[in-house]
Amino acid sequence: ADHQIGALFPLSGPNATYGDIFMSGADLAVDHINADELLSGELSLRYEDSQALPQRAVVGMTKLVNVDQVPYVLSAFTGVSKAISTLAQRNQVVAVNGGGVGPDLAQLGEYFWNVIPLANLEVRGLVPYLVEEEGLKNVVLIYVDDPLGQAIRTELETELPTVGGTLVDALSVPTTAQQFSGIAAKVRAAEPDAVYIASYGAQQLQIVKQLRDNGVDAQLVTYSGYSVSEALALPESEGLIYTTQSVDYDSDDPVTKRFVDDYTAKYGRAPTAYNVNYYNAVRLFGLLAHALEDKGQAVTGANLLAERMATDSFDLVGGTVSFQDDGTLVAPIQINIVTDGAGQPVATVDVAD
Amino acid sequence: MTDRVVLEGRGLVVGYGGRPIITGLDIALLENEVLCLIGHNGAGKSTLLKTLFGLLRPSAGEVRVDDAPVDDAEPRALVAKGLAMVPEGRSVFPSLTVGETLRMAMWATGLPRHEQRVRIEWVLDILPAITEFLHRRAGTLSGGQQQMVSIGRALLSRPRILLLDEPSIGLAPKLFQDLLQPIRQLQKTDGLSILLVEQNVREALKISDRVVVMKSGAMIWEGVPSDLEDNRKLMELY
Amino acid sequence: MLWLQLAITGLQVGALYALTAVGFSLIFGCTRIFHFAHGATFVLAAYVFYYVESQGYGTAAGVLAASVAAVGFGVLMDRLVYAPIQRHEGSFFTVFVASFGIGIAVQNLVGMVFGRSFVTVTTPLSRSVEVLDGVYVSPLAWIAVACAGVFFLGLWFFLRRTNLGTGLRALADNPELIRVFGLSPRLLSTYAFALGSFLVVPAAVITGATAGLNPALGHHVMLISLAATIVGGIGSIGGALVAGFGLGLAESLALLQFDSQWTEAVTFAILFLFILLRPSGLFGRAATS
Amino acid sequence: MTMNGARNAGETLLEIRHLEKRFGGVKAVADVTMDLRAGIVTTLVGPNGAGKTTLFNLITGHLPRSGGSVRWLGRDIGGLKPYQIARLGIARTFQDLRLFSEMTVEENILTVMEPNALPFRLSGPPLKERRARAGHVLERTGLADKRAVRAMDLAYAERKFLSLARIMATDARLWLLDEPASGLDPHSYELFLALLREEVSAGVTVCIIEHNLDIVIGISDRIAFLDHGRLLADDDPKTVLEDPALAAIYFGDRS
Amino acid sequence: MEAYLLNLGVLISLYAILAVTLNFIMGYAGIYSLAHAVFFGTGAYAGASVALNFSASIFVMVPTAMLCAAALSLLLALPALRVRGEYFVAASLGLQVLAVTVFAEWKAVTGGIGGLIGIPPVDIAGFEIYSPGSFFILSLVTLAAVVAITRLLVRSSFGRSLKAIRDSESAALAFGKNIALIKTTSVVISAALAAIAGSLYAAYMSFINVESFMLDTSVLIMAMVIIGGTGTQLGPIVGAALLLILPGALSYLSFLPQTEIGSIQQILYGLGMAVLMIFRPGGIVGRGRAETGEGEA
Ligand SMILES: Nc1ncnc2c1ncn2[C@@H]1O[C@H](COP(=O)(O)OP(=O)(O)OP(=O)(O)O)[C@@H](O)[C@H]1O
Ligand SMILES: Nc1ncnc2c1ncn2[C@@H]1O[C@H](COP(=O)(O)OP(=O)(O)OP(=O)(O)O)[C@@H](O)[C@H]1O
Ligand SMILES: CC(C)C[C@H](N)C(=O)O
Ligand SMILES: [Mg+2]
Ligand SMILES: [Mg+2]
Repeated sequence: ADHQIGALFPLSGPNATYGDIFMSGADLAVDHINADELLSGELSLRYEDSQALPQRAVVGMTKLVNVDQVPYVLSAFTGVSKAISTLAQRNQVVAVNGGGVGPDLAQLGEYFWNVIPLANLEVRGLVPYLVEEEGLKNVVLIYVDDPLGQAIRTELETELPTVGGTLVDALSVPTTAQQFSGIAAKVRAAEPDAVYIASYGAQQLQIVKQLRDNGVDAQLVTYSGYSVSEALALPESEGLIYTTQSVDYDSDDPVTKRFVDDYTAKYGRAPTAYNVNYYNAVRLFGLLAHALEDKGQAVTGANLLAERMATDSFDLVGGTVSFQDDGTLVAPIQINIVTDGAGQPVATVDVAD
Repeated sequence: MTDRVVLEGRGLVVGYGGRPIITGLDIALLENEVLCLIGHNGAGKSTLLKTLFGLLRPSAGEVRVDDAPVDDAEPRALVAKGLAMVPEGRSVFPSLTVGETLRMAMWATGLPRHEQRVRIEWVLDILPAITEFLHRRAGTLSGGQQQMVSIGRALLSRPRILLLDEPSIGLAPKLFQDLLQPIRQLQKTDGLSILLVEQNVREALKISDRVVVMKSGAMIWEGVPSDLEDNRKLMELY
Repeated sequence: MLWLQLAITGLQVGALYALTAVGFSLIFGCTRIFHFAHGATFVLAAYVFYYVESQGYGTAAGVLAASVAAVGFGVLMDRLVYAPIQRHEGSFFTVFVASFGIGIAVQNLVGMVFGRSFVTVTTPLSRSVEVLDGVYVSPLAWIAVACAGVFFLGLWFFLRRTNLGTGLRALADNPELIRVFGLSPRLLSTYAFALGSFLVVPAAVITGATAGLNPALGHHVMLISLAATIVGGIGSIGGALVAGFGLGLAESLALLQFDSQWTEAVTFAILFLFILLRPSGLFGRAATS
Repeated sequence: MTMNGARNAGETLLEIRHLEKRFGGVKAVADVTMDLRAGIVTTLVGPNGAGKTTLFNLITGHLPRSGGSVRWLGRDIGGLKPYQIARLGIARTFQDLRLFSEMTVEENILTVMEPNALPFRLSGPPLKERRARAGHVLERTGLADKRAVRAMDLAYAERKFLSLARIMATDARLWLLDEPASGLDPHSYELFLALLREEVSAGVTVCIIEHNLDIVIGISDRIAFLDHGRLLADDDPKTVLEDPALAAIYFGDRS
Repeated sequence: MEAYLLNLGVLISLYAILAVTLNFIMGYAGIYSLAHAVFFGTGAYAGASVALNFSASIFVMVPTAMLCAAALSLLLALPALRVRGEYFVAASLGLQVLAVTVFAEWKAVTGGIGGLIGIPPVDIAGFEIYSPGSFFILSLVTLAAVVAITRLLVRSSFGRSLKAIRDSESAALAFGKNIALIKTTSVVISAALAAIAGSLYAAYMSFINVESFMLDTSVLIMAMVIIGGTGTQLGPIVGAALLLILPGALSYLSFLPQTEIGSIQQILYGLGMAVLMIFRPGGIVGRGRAETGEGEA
């Protein structure tokens, strides 16, 4: 039978760039699964526009669950994921996140899975490097006032003191803010060694540019949301430090190789972690559904969950991985510095606990 | 008064939203005459005036000036042909000062600047009361004061043809007389033709050369004022 | 020194607000059209400038193109959207809803054409220099304030001293009477839109260089313009200017006390209080019956 | 009590003392002292801008006073809100009518009989009675067959009559009429006068602003003359009309 | 498909309640509020908080929501009494923006941007209503009740007072209308009824956050009223249906490229709004013959 799964991505609005990136990974996986005839029928992906906004996502999720009746939904963004998790649990539909990094995404119930290491890992990997290797002790945080930003704030508050750093000030900005010259003034007044920026989309670029324009010359630091080409290409990004999950693109493992080759061929650029994650999310469905079909079981959310629990490990891009009990994958964290408009890895930290 | 027709409506049919108010009416204003148009409330007098001035478009018939049809029957074109109108009610811009109102009216005439100043002086001569409130916003004037401004403004373009819609409404009797006198004077000296709509028949007839009575969108009587002097005739018509 | 820095920042932001607000105030004051798509004009002008400039045609060409786009859009809105609605005697709110709809459409169209991500006009003028100890001002801030002053004086002179200006003010009172005077209210309305739309260009260009652009920028700009128009007093261009600066300052200085999420609320609390306590605005006339 | 010449008037309804209103520098009403007595028709005349409408606005509370006092049956009504003054029994019309233009003719009448502000009836006659009374008023003003027409769709004269009908439907004892007959054709204002006479003989007290001398002469018991906000005369019609000074500023040449 | 229609039916009914209640003050009292989403939101947050912390019974949740919104609506009544026209619109807009900030920042109650998660379904005498089918019936019945209430009010002497104030405040004053009281009452009633829609919405979606109660929503509700026909009984309901079906229908334009579909939907939606206004400025239902006073509530 043919299979359909859903995806809640921002297809319009200020975060639409992410939608494009996520889609490219997911679509490639669908191509591969169909080419391999991994499933008995054709696999297709139904997109709903979330605009990265929780409420819109809930409307889209309702439609995917009730009308399209998909068993499996790709999710992104912390706020969106938290909002739809109730519907996922209530309707026994699996939701898989490959972009949102709020640490509370690990606690959204058994139907909510993450194929991305969450921000607690990113912060835990970064903070010792920052304080101990670079000697940047006093940090000011600028964070978007949403679940992601709040999560990062909490992480920094707990992690910094453990290695002798201080969170000097935490300045929140509303999700729609565009004007940060005032914020820059407050940052300067706090005289930090480093400024951690926890935002995403167009806003994080605006923050970086306006900080630099308004006389802030402290080290800028951020998390994986910055790993999009337009952000790295911004002249003001030069020298910025950001974390991502670490993926070994040069691995000889056939899944990774095929992904990297085909991705580069199809889109004319090298893949990033986000592409990997959504490729993996779709591939995971393919593997689980394939196993269910083999056993003659229906491909429902409940069966997919049961099958995942029963499976030890999966061959995904980046290697063979296994899920933790809370439905989350872990990966090593890599620290990058922006040089000449691209990220250069400077360190890799294994933070799994 | 001459026999030359300066403004004419031929076979006019006018209405609002499909409902005809004026049903096939002919009217002619002669050079240098005061033609008084009277009739019941709702007879269609204001509607007729608006049509002649291009504010409303007739569904049939035509408006002619100097015996030639007006193609572009917008007020703008008619003003250029020497028409001016004082509409019913308070027709001033409340937030402009009286001076600005007059200047704006001048602007519409497209005259050169020095000529404009002369014109304004001229109007202030005719209506000296305006001078007192030249710098006040028209909105704070009383009804009568506004009416004065409205008439003064219409005279600014030195029209050949003046359409007046019930100028007496809300005016003190003395003031109304005072207003009519200079207009009457202009008619004599400048050869102005006037189409006057009035409810205040007694005062209006004093200065009119000819009277037309309208009823339900049609003309029912035409004659000279003396014929109406005897009130019974008038009562009959109403 | 933080307060001084914030005050200067507030002045720069305020100058941009003042410019857009004066344009909106002019259009609204003269035509009573609630031109919510004024925000869209802003975005359009900013992106056109960005595009032309980034193609290497230079700043002057960019400003010219942005002006053409802004004026063209404003005039088209007037002719194609508002004129038909007014012909059917649509109310204030009919116009508002139509305008809001166009605003949504333009925002998304800009996103499709120019890309939805953040872009910025790069110029050394946006770099702040330290003028006092710890106080930074970018050259663009001076330019913004100067623009606001120059444009305002020009507009003020125009409205008070020229016939067209008087005509625009008359338009606000009674369009039908304009016809009786032998003028065309439609033409005057077009002038109001052309002029009001043109006034966003300097603000749009400067914003492109300081804050950077994204298609959703119009919304906030519009809200602020509206607030400034009301706080300044409807029909008072000077009021809009002062209020624009005032709101910029308030928004910036509010950071001394509040987190930045509250700054917009501060602006609108000021608006709300103004309406309650001084309904006619700073320089306007009575708003109550 | 009759119109024209009844000097044996009843109690004083309204006492106006040293009333004053300034608009910026302009004194629209200056030191006006006069009484309105039951059964008397007072006509308020005077040049445009004399302050007549302003005087009405001061009485009904639509404008705040700058000085002086107004008493209704001995009680100072200075600080009251317009709706409270209306409920005391003072009703008015407006120079520019201010009909409830999007409501039907009948609703215009009904609503003035229903001052209570609650979604349910607390006092006053039931709807059936109110409608009967509205019907009666509309009958008398010649609007009976227009009862379901919106006020804005009425012809000019009909609007004027509706404005009168609206005030007739109230229980007010004092009517303040601001140029109620202006612009009416002779036929209509005859009708209008007849109606007004009936009401006066039925007991309402009227103060009317009017410029049309035919009407002024046809109706007044007293004429109060206002100029530049000052009360220049307040006397019987003959005396006022024949005063040469007043003729020079107001009445003009009446030949 | 059926689920889709039922879901749409629920949303249409709930938005129709909002449109009908806005029309009550807009069409009859002339109070053009751009803050209706505030009362929708107040109802939703109040209802959700009660359901999350106390009881999901409709008889507890809905009245609490109504009370909260009614109390808050006094803030809207304040400018309504002082100013009219554009000034009031601006005041209501100010209130809307302030409310959005509060909704987004008062995290203890509203959950901030993250919203309130896991709101339990409504409970009517022990029955949990959450399936689209049964919820559709619930929302339809509620809509009918709200329509009946407003209809009764509009046709009573209270309705006439409202319309009189709308047409001429000074004349209404001159005929003894206590404008302050009447306007306040109408605003309070409208807000309280809108809060019903809010609390049901929260229960139905099981998740709410500030996005549902922003300026866009207020404008959307206003557009529903205007597109349907201001001051008519049926108009707001037709308007609500149309404006919710439109984007739904647009999502079936499946030939469009996936990456652009969101933008194209939004563009068509915005243009649709404008085009409707250009061609039907008086609304689809249009103002029929003014209804005569009948019945006393
Ligand atoms: N804008 C309009 N829309 C619809 N009907 C109108 C309009 N203006 C006037 N009418 C109607 O047309 C008819 C004639 O009106 P008009 O104003 O021409 O009469 P009139 O003779 O000037 O009366 P009056 O002496 O009262 O000024 C009236 O029945 C009036 O109700
Ligand atoms: N709101 C206002 N602001 C400033 N001045 C005003 C205002 N209202 C009236 N005036 C002025 O007060 C004076 C009296 O005006 P009012 O309207 O009472 O005159 P009136 O006697 O009714 O005249 P009319 O017969 O023309 O109606 C006038 O000079 C007028 O310009
Ligand atoms: C796609 C990412 C930018 C999402 C963001 N990191 C979040 O957690 O919300
Ligand atoms: Mg007329
Ligand atoms: Mg008066």
